[in-house]
Amino acid sequence: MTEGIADDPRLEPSALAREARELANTWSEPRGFVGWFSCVDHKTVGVRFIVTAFGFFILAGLLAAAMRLQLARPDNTLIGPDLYNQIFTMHGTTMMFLFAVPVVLGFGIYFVPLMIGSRAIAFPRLLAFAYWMFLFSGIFLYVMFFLNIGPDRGWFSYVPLAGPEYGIGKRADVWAQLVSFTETSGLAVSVCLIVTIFKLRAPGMSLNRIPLFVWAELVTAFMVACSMPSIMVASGTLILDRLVGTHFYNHAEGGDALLWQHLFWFFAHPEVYIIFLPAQGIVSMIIATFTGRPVFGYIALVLSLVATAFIGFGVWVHHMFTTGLPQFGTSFFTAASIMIVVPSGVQIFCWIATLWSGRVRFATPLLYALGFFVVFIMGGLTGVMLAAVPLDAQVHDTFFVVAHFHYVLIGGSLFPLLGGIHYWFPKMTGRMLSERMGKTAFWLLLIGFNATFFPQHILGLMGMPRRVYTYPVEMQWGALNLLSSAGALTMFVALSIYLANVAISLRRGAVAADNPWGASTLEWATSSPPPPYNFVPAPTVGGRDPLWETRADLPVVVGLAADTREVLVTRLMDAEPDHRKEFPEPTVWPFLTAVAVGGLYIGSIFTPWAVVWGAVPCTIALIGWAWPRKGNRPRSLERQIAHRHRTAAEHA
Amino acid sequence: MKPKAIDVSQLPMNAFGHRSIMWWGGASLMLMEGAMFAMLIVSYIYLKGRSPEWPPGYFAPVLFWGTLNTIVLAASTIPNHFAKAAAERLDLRSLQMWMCVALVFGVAFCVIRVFEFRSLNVWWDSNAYGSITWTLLGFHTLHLVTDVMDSTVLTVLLFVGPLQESHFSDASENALYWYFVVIAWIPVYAFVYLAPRLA
Amino acid sequence: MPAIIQSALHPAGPQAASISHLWWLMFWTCSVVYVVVIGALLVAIRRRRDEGGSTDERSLTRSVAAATGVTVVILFGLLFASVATGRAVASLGSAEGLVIDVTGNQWWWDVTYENPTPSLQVKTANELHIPVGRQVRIQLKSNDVIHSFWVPNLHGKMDLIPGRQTAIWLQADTPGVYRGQCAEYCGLQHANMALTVIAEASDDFERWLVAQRQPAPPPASPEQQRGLEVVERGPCAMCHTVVGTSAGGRTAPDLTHIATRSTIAAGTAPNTRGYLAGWITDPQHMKPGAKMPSTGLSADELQAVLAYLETLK
Amino acid sequence: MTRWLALLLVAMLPLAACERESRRYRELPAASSRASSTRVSDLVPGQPASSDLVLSPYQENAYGIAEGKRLYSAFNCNGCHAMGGGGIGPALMDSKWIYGSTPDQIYSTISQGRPDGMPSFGPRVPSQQIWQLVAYVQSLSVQVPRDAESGRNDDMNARQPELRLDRLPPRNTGHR
Repeated sequence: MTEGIADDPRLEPSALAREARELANTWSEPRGFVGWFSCVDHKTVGVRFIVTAFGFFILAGLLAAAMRLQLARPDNTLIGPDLYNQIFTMHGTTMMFLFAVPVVLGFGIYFVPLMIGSRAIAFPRLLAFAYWMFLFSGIFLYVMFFLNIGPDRGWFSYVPLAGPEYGIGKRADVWAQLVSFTETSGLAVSVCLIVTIFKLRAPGMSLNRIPLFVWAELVTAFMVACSMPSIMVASGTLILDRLVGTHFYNHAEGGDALLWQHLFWFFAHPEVYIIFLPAQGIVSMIIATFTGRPVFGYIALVLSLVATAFIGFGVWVHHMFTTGLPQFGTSFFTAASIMIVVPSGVQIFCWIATLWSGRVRFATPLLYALGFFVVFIMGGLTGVMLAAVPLDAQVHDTFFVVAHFHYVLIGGSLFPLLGGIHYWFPKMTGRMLSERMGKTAFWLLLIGFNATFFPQHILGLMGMPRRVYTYPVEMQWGALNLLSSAGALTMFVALSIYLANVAISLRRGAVAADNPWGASTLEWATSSPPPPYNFVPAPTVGGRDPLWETRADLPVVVGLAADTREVLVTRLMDAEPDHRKEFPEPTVWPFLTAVAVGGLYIGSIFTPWAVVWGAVPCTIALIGWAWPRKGNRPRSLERQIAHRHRTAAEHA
Repeated sequence: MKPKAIDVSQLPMNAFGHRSIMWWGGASLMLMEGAMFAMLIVSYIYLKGRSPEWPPGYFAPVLFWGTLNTIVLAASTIPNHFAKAAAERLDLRSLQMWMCVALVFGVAFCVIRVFEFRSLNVWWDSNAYGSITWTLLGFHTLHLVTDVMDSTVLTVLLFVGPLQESHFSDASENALYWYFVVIAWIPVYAFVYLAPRLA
Repeated sequence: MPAIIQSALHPAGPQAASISHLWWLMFWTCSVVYVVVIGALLVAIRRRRDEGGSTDERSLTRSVAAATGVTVVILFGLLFASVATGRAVASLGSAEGLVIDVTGNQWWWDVTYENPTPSLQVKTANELHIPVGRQVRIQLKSNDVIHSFWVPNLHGKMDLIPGRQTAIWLQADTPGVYRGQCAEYCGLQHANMALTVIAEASDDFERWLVAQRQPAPPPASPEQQRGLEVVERGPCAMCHTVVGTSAGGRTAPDLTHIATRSTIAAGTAPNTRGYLAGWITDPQHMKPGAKMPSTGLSADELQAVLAYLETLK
Repeated sequence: MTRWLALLLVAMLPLAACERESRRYRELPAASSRASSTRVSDLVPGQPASSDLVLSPYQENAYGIAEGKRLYSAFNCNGCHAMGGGGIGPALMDSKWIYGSTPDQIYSTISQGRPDGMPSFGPRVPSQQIWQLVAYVQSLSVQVPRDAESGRNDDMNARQPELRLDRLPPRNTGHR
């Protein structure tokens, strides 16, 4: 690390205070109506992502409640088949595309720059664009739903059921375009995260010192980048089949229905890991903080994250075991699907070791982490069962599978996320959540969850298939379904308490200190809530747990301009300071671009020409986006050129 | 004791290649686009495998226009190379010139592409072969058009716009992206024009 | 109705049996693993820290490595078990097995008992009769969307995919009635797309087969005669076939021997005169979205049709 | 004033959507009985049909049109009319209509039949299904909203796909 000069005058408290004031006014977001649409601060956008995603979580939860109501008793006629099909499709689509992915990315957007000690996230305007696309996608989907154009072909939209002949009306197109929306958003965010983690880390934070949560987000971003193109191709070809009569999925003209399943699951299985790797990162953070020791086996944990990501791309066929594929191929995918348990196992053992050797503090976030173990491990074990071809042939597409993936997703992702909110709420809002309400909600949720989903294992084995809007009384599935519905009610109550806790604490919660939990990562080094510029002076890092090490001898960064949005760019491996980059001002153009692109997407549901004339506003918006407000001082340009010549001369 | 300070005020305001965040942005973008091309090509191979004859019931596309385009594209890498070099020398004059030359090639390519579509001998809704062929070529065209537009805006900016030194790295990334479009064309050409002949 | 009608936990044939063995193996292994891991977790958080709580990292590393090793071993065991079961199940099936074609439609099962001589073929719907103790090859096709054939007491499921031909071998060892149901989401009435498998002694089966080969008996009473006329000239014949009459529609279940079946509308309701009357007058009430329209038969037309259908044994 | 009209239009869009997407399993009261009571349209050559008061219950309903399409092949209409392209019977995709192209005229053509070959389906096909067929036949000659039309079938596309045909709205002619 470049050696620092001691007692620099710029580190006098008065000087720092002055700098802070100047930074505050440089980095502050514009106010007012237009300002609201032009915000590019990663913290604001991150919060927007999280809040919006939870909004959709509530909607999808209500849909789930409706389904449990319909299935509570046999031969129920509360909800007809048409509406029921829309409801379970909306539930799945919302949870996967509008809640799970955006919310984990949202946490990354908010905390990654803070955890790596940066002033901002890379490409803030792209980030803003991503948010607007996400918001529009959700609004679009629910408006369509209320107009009775809600998708009704399942969140997997298998062809030919979703194809032009059997996918009647525009419902399947709505699904396909929703996917285009959210994937655009997801891909944009993953670019921001990858570049931020690679290039904007605080000096000294070499790759082997990155916090585990950041590692998880990095791996996730790469998984997004590699898996979502597959669903883009899938939904694109589906739209083409439906709109202009291509034959990708028409067996009579050389297409094939299984091509869809391959393309879809090549995305949709990694999707599961996209959803739950960041959650594992959160678990690592929480466990480290509440055992007061670094997580055991940092390297092992990072490697198992990466391993999970790699194997995650080799297991998609286990969703297609009943399509009559050749046996040899299937047993390969069985092996892969079973072996992916190993990295997850390693992580769980490392965490248990951490708890074993640390001093455990039972705060609500840790409870959620423990709940994660109790629930997720069971999901993982039923996953092993599903990987076995013969067993899968029995329970595939039954309620056993429903139970399995709710144990995996709610256990593996929702519990850590709720814990994460408890954990970071003080940092985000400056107030603590109530522990009492938090714990009540947790225990209710744990009980309600198991009451809801455990019986569904048995229902599946008793032969109850998924996606049925009713079942005859003589099947004897009534009692267990009733229990399941009662559990759903309990979950509803638990989540309401959680929500109330958030609402109340926002106003009346105890004021939070900078580092209320005594955690070790950089986001706790700044004030709660953090200022728009995140840090002054910008920190450097000497180890994996900066706040637990003696920071006195750690140098800090000075010399970043305070009058422009300058950010320090460092090198990929060792995070040595490399150059300064001036980041863009807030602007309304990303919003307008999102409007234009959204218009194009929605229009192309009805006519292919929308792509042509929809491109015009998109182009205009992008030009407006790219056009610089002001040329920055030619002086600096000359300085720059001179500098280059100087260095060239030195080399010669 | 007060912490020491690392002074970064002397560090440059701009960087090229893998040092700059623009480069990494471009790289991630190419990763995604590349994955999409890969997915389309995998679908092509899959559909080809499902069909007893290939191309099923139609003549293979006419080679002429596609090959001509390949040549134009290969040639376009020359001005592209000089533009990149000029950008990294921060040499505005020659950057402007080479950007214009490269643009001419890009536009020529788009024009020839129209004739390519007309010489495919199959419609997108004739059968699965036609669908995947049109989609593959169309997807590459999409990249082509967007990148040409992108370069146009940047060139205009270099002439009239308020100048920022970041424009130089933008120009260099733009050149890099053009290379991507060129390289992506090779497999697309192979599958659209050669695969129907090999089978 | 027997207590167990549709359950993977009560195998009635070799395929289902070996799968359920695998299930119980997996179940017990995973239960033990779960208990052990959660136990370790509880100890970890509950153990008293008065001995300083500073366990040395090396011992931790050793135990984590050991746990991982054990995991890998167990997983390999399960992998082996699963592949072995897969091969065992796939190896079942014999050359002289009975061949049945099952074609999926929205939302009913079209069943054909193959025979080289077309006149000896048997067509029925939503109900399979199979001889006990004999391997049966079910050949699966679909006319519209993807369905999945699933009779849990006999075997796992197999998809019916348009443009593809799949097959599955079944065998029932104990006579009985086993219910199955479509297991791939196939649209509005996915929930009411059931089928019944009746496993019976092979001479009973042969008797049934012979009976099914007969054309429909001629109407005995004038009312039945009237019913036949309505069936032939009225709406029924547009979609339904009654062999031996002029009714030759191909897009709906074959009615030649409907009176011998236990359910109507693909297991939606029992095959009684009352339900049948309700189904014919207002199918969309019983099975919303089904392809059968309200026929608008007058009351006496309906009675006549019912009278006739009851003779189709 | 125009603004109000625009608002009204915007307000109507959702309704259009609901109508397009609704799945109507049951028969409409308008089309309840099998024995049809629709009058036979007068067959004066060259003269446009006098009345089109009866409006086609499914012509804006995607589900009805799709059902009509299914029945069109299920009842083997292609046997004579091919995929709307004609053959033994007249084409339904072109712009020349002999017995009138208003919904009620199409209805009675199907239900009562016409001289030279078109059988009468009235006693055999419930009026709900006839109306669905009417809607599909209308869609063959672009008399239904584009976004309610059904897409290509999952089978061999016989000739130029429907989507790329420029179909003319029908006019009535008395002769072939």
